Amino acid sequence: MNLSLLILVPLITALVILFAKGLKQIRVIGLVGAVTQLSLATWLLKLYMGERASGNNDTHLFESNYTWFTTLHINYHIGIDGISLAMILLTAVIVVAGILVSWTMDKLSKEYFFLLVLLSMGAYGFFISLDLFTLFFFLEVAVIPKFLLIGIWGSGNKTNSAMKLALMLMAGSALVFVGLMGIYYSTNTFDLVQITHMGISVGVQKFFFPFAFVGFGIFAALFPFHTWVPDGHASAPTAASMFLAGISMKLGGYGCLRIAALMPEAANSYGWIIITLATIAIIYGAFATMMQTDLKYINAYSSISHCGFVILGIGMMNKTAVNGAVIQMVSHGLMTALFFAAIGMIYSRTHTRLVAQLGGLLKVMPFISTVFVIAGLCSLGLPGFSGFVAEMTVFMGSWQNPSGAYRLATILSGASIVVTAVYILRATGKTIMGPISNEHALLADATWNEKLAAGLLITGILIIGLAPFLINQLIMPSTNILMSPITKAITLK
Amino acid sequence: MLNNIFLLMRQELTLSVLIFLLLFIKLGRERSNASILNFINIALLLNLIIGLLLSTKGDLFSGMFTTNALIILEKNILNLAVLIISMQSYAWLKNNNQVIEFYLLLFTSLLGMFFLISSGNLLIFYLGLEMSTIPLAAAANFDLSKRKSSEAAMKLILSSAFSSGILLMGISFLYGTSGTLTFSILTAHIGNNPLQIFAFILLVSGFAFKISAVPFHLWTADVYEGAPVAVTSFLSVVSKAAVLFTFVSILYKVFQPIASTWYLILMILAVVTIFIGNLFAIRQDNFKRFLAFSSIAQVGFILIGISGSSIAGSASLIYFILIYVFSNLAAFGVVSVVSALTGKENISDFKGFYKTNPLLSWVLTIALFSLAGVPPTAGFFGKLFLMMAGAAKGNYGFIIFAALNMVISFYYYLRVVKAIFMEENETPIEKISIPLVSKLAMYICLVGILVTGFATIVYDYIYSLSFGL
Amino acid sequence: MQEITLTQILFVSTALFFIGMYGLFTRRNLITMLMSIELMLNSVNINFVAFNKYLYPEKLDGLFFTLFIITIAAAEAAVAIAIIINLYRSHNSIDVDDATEMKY
Amino acid sequence: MSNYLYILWIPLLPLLSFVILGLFGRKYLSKISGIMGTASLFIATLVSFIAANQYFFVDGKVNGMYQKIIAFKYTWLEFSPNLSIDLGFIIDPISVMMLVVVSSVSLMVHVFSLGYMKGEERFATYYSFLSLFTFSMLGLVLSANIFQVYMFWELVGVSSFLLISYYFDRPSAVTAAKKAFIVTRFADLGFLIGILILGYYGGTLDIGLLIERLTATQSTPFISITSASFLGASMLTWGLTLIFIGGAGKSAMFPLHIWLPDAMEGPTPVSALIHAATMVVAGVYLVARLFPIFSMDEAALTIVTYVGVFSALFAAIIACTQTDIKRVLAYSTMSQIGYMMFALGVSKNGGENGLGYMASMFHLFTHAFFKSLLFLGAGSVIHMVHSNDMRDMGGLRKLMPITHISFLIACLAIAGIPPFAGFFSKEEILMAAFRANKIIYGVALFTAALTAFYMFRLYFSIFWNKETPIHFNNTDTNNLDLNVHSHGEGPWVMKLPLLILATCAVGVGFIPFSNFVSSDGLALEAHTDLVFSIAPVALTIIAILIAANFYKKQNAKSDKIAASLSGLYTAAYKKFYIDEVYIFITKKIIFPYIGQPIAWADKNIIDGFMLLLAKVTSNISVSIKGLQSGKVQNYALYFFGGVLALSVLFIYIWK
Repeated sequence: MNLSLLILVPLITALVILFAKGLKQIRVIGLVGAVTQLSLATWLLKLYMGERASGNNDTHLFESNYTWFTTLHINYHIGIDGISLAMILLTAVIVVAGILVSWTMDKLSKEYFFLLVLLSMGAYGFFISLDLFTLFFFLEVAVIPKFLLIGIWGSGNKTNSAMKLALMLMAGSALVFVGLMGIYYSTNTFDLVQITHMGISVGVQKFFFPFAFVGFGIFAALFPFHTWVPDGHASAPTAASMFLAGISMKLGGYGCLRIAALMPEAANSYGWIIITLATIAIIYGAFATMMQTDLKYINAYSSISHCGFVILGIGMMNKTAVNGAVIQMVSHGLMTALFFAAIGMIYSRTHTRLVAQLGGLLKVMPFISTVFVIAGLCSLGLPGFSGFVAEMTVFMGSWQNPSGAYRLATILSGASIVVTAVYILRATGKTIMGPISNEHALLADATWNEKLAAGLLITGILIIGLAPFLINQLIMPSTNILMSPITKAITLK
Repeated sequence: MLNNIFLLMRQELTLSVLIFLLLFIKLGRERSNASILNFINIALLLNLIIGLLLSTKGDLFSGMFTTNALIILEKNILNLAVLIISMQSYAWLKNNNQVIEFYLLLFTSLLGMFFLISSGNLLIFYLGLEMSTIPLAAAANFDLSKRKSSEAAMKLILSSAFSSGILLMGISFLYGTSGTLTFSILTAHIGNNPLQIFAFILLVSGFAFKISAVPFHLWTADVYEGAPVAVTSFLSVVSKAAVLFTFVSILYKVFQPIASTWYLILMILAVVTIFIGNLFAIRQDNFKRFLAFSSIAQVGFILIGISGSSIAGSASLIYFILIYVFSNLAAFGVVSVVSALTGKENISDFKGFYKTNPLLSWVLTIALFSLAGVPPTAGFFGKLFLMMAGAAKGNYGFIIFAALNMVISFYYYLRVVKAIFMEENETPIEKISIPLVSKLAMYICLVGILVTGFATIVYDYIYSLSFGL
Repeated sequence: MQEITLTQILFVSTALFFIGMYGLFTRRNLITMLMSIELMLNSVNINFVAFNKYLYPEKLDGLFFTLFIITIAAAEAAVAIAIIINLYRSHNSIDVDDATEMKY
Repeated sequence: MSNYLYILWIPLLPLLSFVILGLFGRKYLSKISGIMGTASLFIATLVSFIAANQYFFVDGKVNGMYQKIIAFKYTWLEFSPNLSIDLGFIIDPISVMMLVVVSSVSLMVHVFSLGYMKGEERFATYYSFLSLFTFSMLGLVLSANIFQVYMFWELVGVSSFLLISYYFDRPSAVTAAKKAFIVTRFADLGFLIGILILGYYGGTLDIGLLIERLTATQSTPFISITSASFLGASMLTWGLTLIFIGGAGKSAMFPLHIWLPDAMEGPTPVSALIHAATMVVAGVYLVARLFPIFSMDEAALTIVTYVGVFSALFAAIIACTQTDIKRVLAYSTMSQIGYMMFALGVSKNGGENGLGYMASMFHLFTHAFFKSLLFLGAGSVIHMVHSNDMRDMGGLRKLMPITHISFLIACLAIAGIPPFAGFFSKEEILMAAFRANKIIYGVALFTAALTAFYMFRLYFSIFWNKETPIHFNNTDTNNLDLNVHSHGEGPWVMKLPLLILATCAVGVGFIPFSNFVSSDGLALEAHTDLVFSIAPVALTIIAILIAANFYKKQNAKSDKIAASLSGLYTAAYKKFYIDEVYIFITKKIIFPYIGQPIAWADKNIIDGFMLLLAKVTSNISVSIKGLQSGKVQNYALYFFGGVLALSVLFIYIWK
């Protein structure tokens, strides 16, 4: 199948939305587009597994490569491996859910849905592109919609949050750009595949790796460049927060992974820094979360902590850990989207997100409360949910690294699961359980679209959590292909 | 020989014919502004088409006037820009009783630029330069009643006279050291001797003044603010473009022997320009002033591209300027419409603009994004290619600096977007009915912004022509 | 008496140039500033003529350039003075310090 | 090897009922949900009995030795080619034994709850949670892969959380649930790291393989894990200790026991199931499961021993002072588990030395029955009196005869009076302790006496002592449901379990346990020589008499004693202030000195730095605005300055 469809469908959806009239039409169009995309993605998954089953061991499948700017060696080169396919599926699911939860967005709905779809298009393009320039292009395509979504439809101190987010992400992409320049002028191409074959001289790697990695790291809330995360997520409208945490942060993680795979020696020699930062992010994020009083801030900070695991896994540079990192990306995407959805539902009813003002919601809105609890349990890594699978894989992988310092990092990050338990249970205990306040005593439970959205995300979480071998089948071959030359290269050195 | 002249100089000739026609119309009986304006716009369109017809190369007047495909393309870009400007200033000129004078000034200066671009000799170069500047000084004063307008004109004429003095000094030293004024011969005599370096620096400063690179930029903001919007956009796009074209061709052709020197000079200028431009742009509230500083910062990026001193360098320059024409003119177009119909020129007036004028808001926003270099607008590609051309020299500290400055520039562009979309305003600009022509111009710009980037043919075409440089 | 060397002439022209520049920097009256700019241009003229005569007497490039400079300087002066007059209309003064409305 | 695949049904049935009840119970089948849950569990119990029968009496034994059978195995999550979580079911003596215990006790509780939880609003939810718990517990005992143990371990923890916080609108219940979960989670961290260590050196997560590799003294894994050392202790010690910490957390060993008493906030049947019979012994089970490895490392075993014995004594002392009957039972549970632990600790692997192991398992087995009996009894008492406090009770023996009798039997059993079940198991434990270490033996003996004392203190003050004027004294119940509940002791569904369990409490002691369960799968003949049992039994009887003397009739003796050793008494009454220590650490240290600073730093330092960048930039831009002075002469000046600077640079500096 031609992967460009993955970009075309959102594009067409967006254009049709531009000519639609009224919220009713717009949201239906948006939903149709999103569902089409989701079914496309699932079909793609089927094809992909088929190919692999039939013994196709290429790194990337469904490749197609068109020249874009001849003289600058810029190609429109697309293709997927297991990792990107997982990301695409994640994106598709979250988009559907996001459109469902913003079903009643009546303020400037046309622009709203348009931007949502545009954002998703950026993500799809990012995940399928095998050409660094295209990658970068789509990375930046995804930035502006966030700015507008937060700034126009947000809540609280929205403009500042939007500005901060946009600027920090732009700084990130500027750093990425510097890194790309370095790669480009040392290999004279942007093509990921070719570069991987050529390899980059260690000197160049040493100089440019930090730029590219930190650049993507900013997207992935790498400590200490994470400060856009809390405000951004907190101010964003529900769907936007879902997209931010569920999709946009994954762009960063995915980018970090690709960069690390492109520059293995550098990644290895800077590994201790990466891992230190990741560990700090995990612990620090967890403790910071413990102190938050606003549900959205709680989730935002916990995202910092969870994305730390992604970085940790990548920093460890071995198959298992990287595998874990990828699973963690997917899992965190679904989980945090679910969490934000639940928070959004609660907020839209109670008009407060402050833990202190909530309580006993389980009495009046059992469904939403259950969703909330499930998200929480997933986030504290309970078996049966995706979080457990991901985190355990990361632990296992990073423990395989015999160096004492890395072990210490693993233990410390492991300790975060206790803190996670603390803050999740505190939030749950205060909001879902306990006595209910009178003004909330008559609130209604979720509507069909919200139920559908939550159900979709929960299904994803459960599929990973109950049958991790499925996602492993998808991801592991690719991570092996990705990492095996690298481990060689490192050991050679 | 004669038809050869008609062939090679056709753009200049059509323009001159147009100028004379305007003079006759002026002498003739009164006509309604609308008809005049329509006539002029159509004439400009024809002019553009004639330019596009076919591309030839050759020299005239013993190499004083040279032209080739690239130069013709550059002139066409200028024609296009002028066409767009004149369409946009429709609303402003419609009830102005000196339309023809205005166009006379504009066209004369444009004609000067044509000569400037295709000058093969320092003399023609000088003549073209002055011919393009002096009318603009007069045009800057076009709002005779406005205090600011005359102040702007005064500042422009004085500083440009001063700069041309310096420039001439440089030329005279070049002449003194080489004994010739013809570029093709001059190259052979260019060496690293101090006097020539000095002369070169004087020459560069003259250019830097015209393209308003720091520290020769100080006139820019004031003039942009004081002059009528149409003139401002002409200054900021057309004259800048023309001088840049010439600058690049002179650098690459004439001063190739001392490339290492001018690479350094350009780097210094670029760094200072980007930085100062950004820092000043952050603070501005007057829209034209804001655009002035932002365009200064843009020039900094252009200098980075030029410093690549390669085909890619000049190609990316021309490509960027084409895009810059669209984006900057789109922005100016909105401003000119708004200021012509409401007299409001401050960013703070644009708060809540989206509620009243969604179309204009989107045009302005997209234009600003393109200026900021955000995909999928063409500005992204333009800026990126400039940076890539600059990075080719392998001076990465420079690129890092520029990349980080992009963030600052991003901040002030977003500031405007923020004002338009996210901020409340008790007295927003009321709904504006845009004249059809101006609307058309805006659409042209939009299409340009959205298409030029993806249409690789544009870049490849320019690149292929750049060999002829 | 021995004849004047190029250096001496250049010295004169340079002096003239900087006198003009000094005038431009210090004088407050716009007309005077304009005149100082003319001085600078004239020093350039001297340069051209001198170079032409001393170094490249076989061609006349320098001289022609001088003629053009003079012409254009005249045009420039005309426009400048027109502008100054207009400035006077609006500001009632031709002191450069009164025309500093736009700044920062 | 015969096919045991059908035991899949044992965990699957509860799982099914969990899913069904969880999804539809609340809306559609809240009436029959209890029946459904009970029925499914009943089948599960039957199956587990069948399995037990097949294993022990049909084909489990191959030439006199019980085999480890892997019923089935599926690679669930592959970390790396050799490290993977395989969902597998292992069948060996202890797992089968646990199957029987868990399923039957759980069944009892299900039945009991039919009456006890009648009319609850979230009846279906309650049953779905119960099923979830049962499922995870069964999964835990069947696990063949250490990581699988960990998974079910967590699931057990969460279902316990859900059940404790069943009365979710009671803040105390929520807090208790949180406490339980977090404390055990903290312990689980140890477990996890232990797993990582063992897995890394053993190169596998499969328990069987792990044992194989880490018990063969010549094998490379064993050598590497013993040679590698950290802070003076070998990695083996570290791994095992950490795993033991995990176990201690679940089994409420000192100092991780603090959650257990509070957990009594949950419904009483839940306490009977989770916090008496099944989940709390998971720790013991875990140690037993890995016992061969433990037996390779003296240090780890010593830790197990001392923690166990100390917890036993510590809990017993506290139990003597508590007045909330459920808390008394909770502490007694903790104490009994202490017994099991140190029994394991003093044991060796294989043959006669394996006595401690066997004894521990035996005690686990018997304890499950009489302790759940005690809880259920207490449950029906509370159900009637509507109070947990023994001071509100007394003389209930007339009002609720069946409860009374069964409770008495349970007390005798736990006190270790022959011929009740507790006697046999406790004898074995004491024997093992006696052989291994006299001091331990002494402490154990003393604890046994204490046990008898506080149990009978409880017994007498509930059923004898003063007459509770129950018809009039209804401080915390309104007349209506007093009338509903006060006559009789609830419906048959509540009495039946008591009777069944009582018979078990009498009977199970006679099972020749040592023939079935032993450390190495070989039977060892039980030895209960009367000479040895004289001392403990005598002590116990004395303790019972003292208790009778104090509490049979209402009198002030006990208070006098309490007063006489006031310091110790209050300390014990306040549970030796362990809770306070924890609260101090969390509330006074972690929150203010770690959490808040970090939150502050994030707002002010890190975010502040970003803001600072912006501020600095804008400040610079303000400070240099003078450049644009508006004076055209300055412009020219700067122009010339620029020219000059460039010229100087390029003519004089960089020639």
